[in-house]
Amino acid sequence: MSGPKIIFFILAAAILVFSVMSIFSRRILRAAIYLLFVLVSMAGLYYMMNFQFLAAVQLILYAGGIVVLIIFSILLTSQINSTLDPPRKSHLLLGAVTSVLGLILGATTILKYSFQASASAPIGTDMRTIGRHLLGTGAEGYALPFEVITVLLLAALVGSILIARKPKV
Amino acid sequence: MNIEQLTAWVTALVPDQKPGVSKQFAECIVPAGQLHQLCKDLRDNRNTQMDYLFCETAVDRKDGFHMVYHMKSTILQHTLVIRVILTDKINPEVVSVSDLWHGAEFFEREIFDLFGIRFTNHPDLRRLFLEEDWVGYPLRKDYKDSFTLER
Amino acid sequence: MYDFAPFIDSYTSYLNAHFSPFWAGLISMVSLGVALLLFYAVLGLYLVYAERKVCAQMQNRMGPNRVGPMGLFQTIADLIKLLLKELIYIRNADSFLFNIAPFIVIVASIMAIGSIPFARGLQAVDLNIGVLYILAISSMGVIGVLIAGWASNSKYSVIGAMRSGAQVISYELSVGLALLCAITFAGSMQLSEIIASQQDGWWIFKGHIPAFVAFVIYLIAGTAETNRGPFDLAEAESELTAGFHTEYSGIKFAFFFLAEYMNMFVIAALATTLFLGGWLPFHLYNFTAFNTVMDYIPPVFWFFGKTAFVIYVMMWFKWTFPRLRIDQLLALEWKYLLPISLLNLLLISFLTLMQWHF
Amino acid sequence: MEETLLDIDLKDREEYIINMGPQHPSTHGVLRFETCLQGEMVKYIIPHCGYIHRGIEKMSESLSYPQLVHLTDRMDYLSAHMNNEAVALCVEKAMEVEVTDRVKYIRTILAELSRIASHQLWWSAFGMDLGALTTFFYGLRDRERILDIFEETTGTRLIQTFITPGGLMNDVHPNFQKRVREFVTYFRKKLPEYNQLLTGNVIFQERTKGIGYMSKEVAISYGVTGPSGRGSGFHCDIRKLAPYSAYPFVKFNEITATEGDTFARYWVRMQEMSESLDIIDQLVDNIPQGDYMLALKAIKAPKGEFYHSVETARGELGVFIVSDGGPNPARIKYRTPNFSNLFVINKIAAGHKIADLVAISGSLDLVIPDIDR
Repeated sequence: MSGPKIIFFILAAAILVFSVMSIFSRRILRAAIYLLFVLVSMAGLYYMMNFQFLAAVQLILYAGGIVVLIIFSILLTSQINSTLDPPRKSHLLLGAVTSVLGLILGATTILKYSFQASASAPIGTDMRTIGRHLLGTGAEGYALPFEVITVLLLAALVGSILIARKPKV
Repeated sequence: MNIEQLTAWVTALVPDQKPGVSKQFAECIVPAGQLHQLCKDLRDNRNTQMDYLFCETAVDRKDGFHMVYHMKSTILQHTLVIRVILTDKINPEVVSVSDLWHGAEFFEREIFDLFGIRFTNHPDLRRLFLEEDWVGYPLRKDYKDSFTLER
Repeated sequence: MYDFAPFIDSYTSYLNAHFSPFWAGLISMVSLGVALLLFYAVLGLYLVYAERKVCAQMQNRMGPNRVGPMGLFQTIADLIKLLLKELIYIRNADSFLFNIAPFIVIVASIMAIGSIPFARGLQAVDLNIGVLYILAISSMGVIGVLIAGWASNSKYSVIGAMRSGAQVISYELSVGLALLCAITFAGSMQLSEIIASQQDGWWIFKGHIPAFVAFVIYLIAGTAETNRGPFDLAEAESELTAGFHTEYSGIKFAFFFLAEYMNMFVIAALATTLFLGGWLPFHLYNFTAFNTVMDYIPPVFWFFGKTAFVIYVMMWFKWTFPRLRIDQLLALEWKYLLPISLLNLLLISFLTLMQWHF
Repeated sequence: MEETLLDIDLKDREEYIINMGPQHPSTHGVLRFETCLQGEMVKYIIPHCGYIHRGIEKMSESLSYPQLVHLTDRMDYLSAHMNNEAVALCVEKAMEVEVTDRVKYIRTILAELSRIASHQLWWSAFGMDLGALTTFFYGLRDRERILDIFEETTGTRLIQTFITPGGLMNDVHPNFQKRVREFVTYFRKKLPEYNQLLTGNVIFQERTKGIGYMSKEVAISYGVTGPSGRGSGFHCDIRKLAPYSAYPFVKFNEITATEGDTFARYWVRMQEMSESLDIIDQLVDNIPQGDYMLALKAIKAPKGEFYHSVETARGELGVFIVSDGGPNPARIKYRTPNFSNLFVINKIAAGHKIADLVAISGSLDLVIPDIDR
């Protein structure tokens, strides 16, 4: 077994274990931290596949952004002693059945599909290519203008906060 | 106003005042019932303008607790001492002047803490220095506890 | 001259010749890790020492001068003390999060160090997204601070953590934009390429005033991102006793402490690499004799000299300025630094497009 | 009357209460501010004192006047000379004796020196409250010189008990005049350094200007005296209003500011330091010859009540002695400046940020033992 393979298995195990722990943790902040570990391990996988940009974006957006946001909202709303209520038996059963069904569905689909190595040369994922695509106007271009439109969403968010905010007493 | 004028002024407001012992300031001994009205007049009147209560304290004397109010006008620069004698030595009670001078609120809390004088109309009469469960009022002359040095 | 690449190449080829690929890879990884950790620990300790000396200089004092010559072993003695100290366990604290928080902080700063080029060929990994990588990794540190504050079950800590979170998230924008300025000039995110682009002059000199503005913004925002004075609101000791690390003791406190200094080092090293030419020597235009003499100074010295200068400036801030208030801090970022750096970035893009920089 | 503390329901779950003190770096002593926060904003503050209540007033009732002077040092330990002086002057007034001019001059010089020393310590700590740690070392470096002068003359550095009813404990050290003169020239050069380090700093000004506004009416009503009161335009300098000791002989200005904010209180203290230097300057070369202690048979106040106040570094210290004619007072009351200065904090700091609370309480310059006594 070669070095990269070992690392792959370590990362894969980490992803699986932490995602399970994240689901089953009663304490909400712990769940968020397990989620962070999952996301960081995913970034590790991306690095291994040489998708360095993707890995960095994964870290910035998910680990540095979303998880921080989640932690922030937990900090603002909950107390240290509060834990989530244990799920009801019926919910537990229903969840188990659904997830087993999902597993069967996913597994059969993957197993039935015969994966074939792509014959075309791998697309370079260095910064230059990504940059050209982002700012380009040709095929696969116009990514940046599309992203800029999302500012509209931000404006809507800010506006809704402004409207919904309690007036200053 | 000088000492005589101030004393005369107080006499006009509270006819049954008695002159005090102080040689330093104008001093009047007034009945407890008229204290608040007198203080309010002294503070608000243009001729007296006692806007600054710089010291309020109690003294444990033989004839009762003396409440001593040192007040001063920062505009007219005259000082007046008002004294109230509370003859009830078990449960002394006097009206609070903390609505006239904010500083009095805490002077009175200290006096309540150490002398046990209750102030009516006080907004927040709690002990200031000692614990809530402290027994007795240390600055009273008859206060005794196990660890005070006797001389 | 002074190229580390052949040395590292010969080391890897030696490993490849004598071991199976698996063991060669493992040994090279472990040796790299050990080297980085050792470097990290020693540098952290001596940054603490440097801070104490700089602080003493600002305050008309001697600073540490008893343990070892000029007090050089003082921080090592302190570290031993911290290692031996009792770890305090807090009732009702979330012990798992409480224990893991210092590690998140310290791992984030160790990982950032890995991609910094210290000299020609002396760099653990030369990622093609180097700057982005460091930004991404350093944005993880704040999670450690946040959960440290929350898990301590102390009100001071929570306030400190919230402040720190708000601060780091805000100032990350300015740091990123200021770094983007240098990236725009260099046309690459790879740290080695950025350094190569400064062969004929550092960006702070070549990039006219906008580059200087970007450098200053980077320094301010970088200082804020490391939670150092005058932006040390997260641990404002006169208000929150010690902020997010109030309840930490012993080695866990030492981790926070070390990480703070190493984050400062990372910020300074990045400033050096992007604006001050990294390990490149200082050259005067066409003054060959001077340039040759400068070339004789090894790149490691150049790198650490420049970084030390930036660190000194940051310490200077800390020991002479009062602390900002939280609303002033956020107003500074959102009302001043961010608009200025956006405008600055626009200006720099224009400069680069027109090829007007030197 | 506006809303009082009892009206606020303390059980409200929305409230986030943190304790500033009694073991907290911001209060410089054992004082507790029960601070209710809304986010970073302070909703109200309840000061809790009594952590260092020693019953000085009760103890004094069983001590003779020269003895009880020793306790006054322990009230506002940074203005120890002035505290001694207050009792000494009150007892002298009661006994209707007057000390020699030499004693008056020396008392005033000592008082002004300790005012400078006290303001230096305040300045150092105030910078630290705002996060400027370097000020502490600048202030203490120069304060050390004053303490050296005190040590040479009185034998101690902090709580000297040098001024006593009837005069001084001892004559001053032969070096006294020379060293005081040296200090004055030295400190005149150092004072601008203080301003360079802190006063002109943009962050510092942003942190202090417009923060913790106290109007003149509030200052008078709460009885806030000293530099804190004068920062609000309250003319309360006892040295001017009722000059005692050597103050009638010297020319000096009462420093007042009208802004009433934290910066005004800061500025008043900074100006007072140089004003004190001027006072010392006028006195130190002209100390007359004479006895340092009156030949008194016994120090006994006659039957009656006496009040005397002095200006300490923090404001008006009044001593109220009720005497039955014996060697010890029947009741002694200290109207201490910090007691009155403290309780205005809820009024002026509510609605500001926590960091401002630290700045405001720093600008009030509280010495906790003086509150509790």
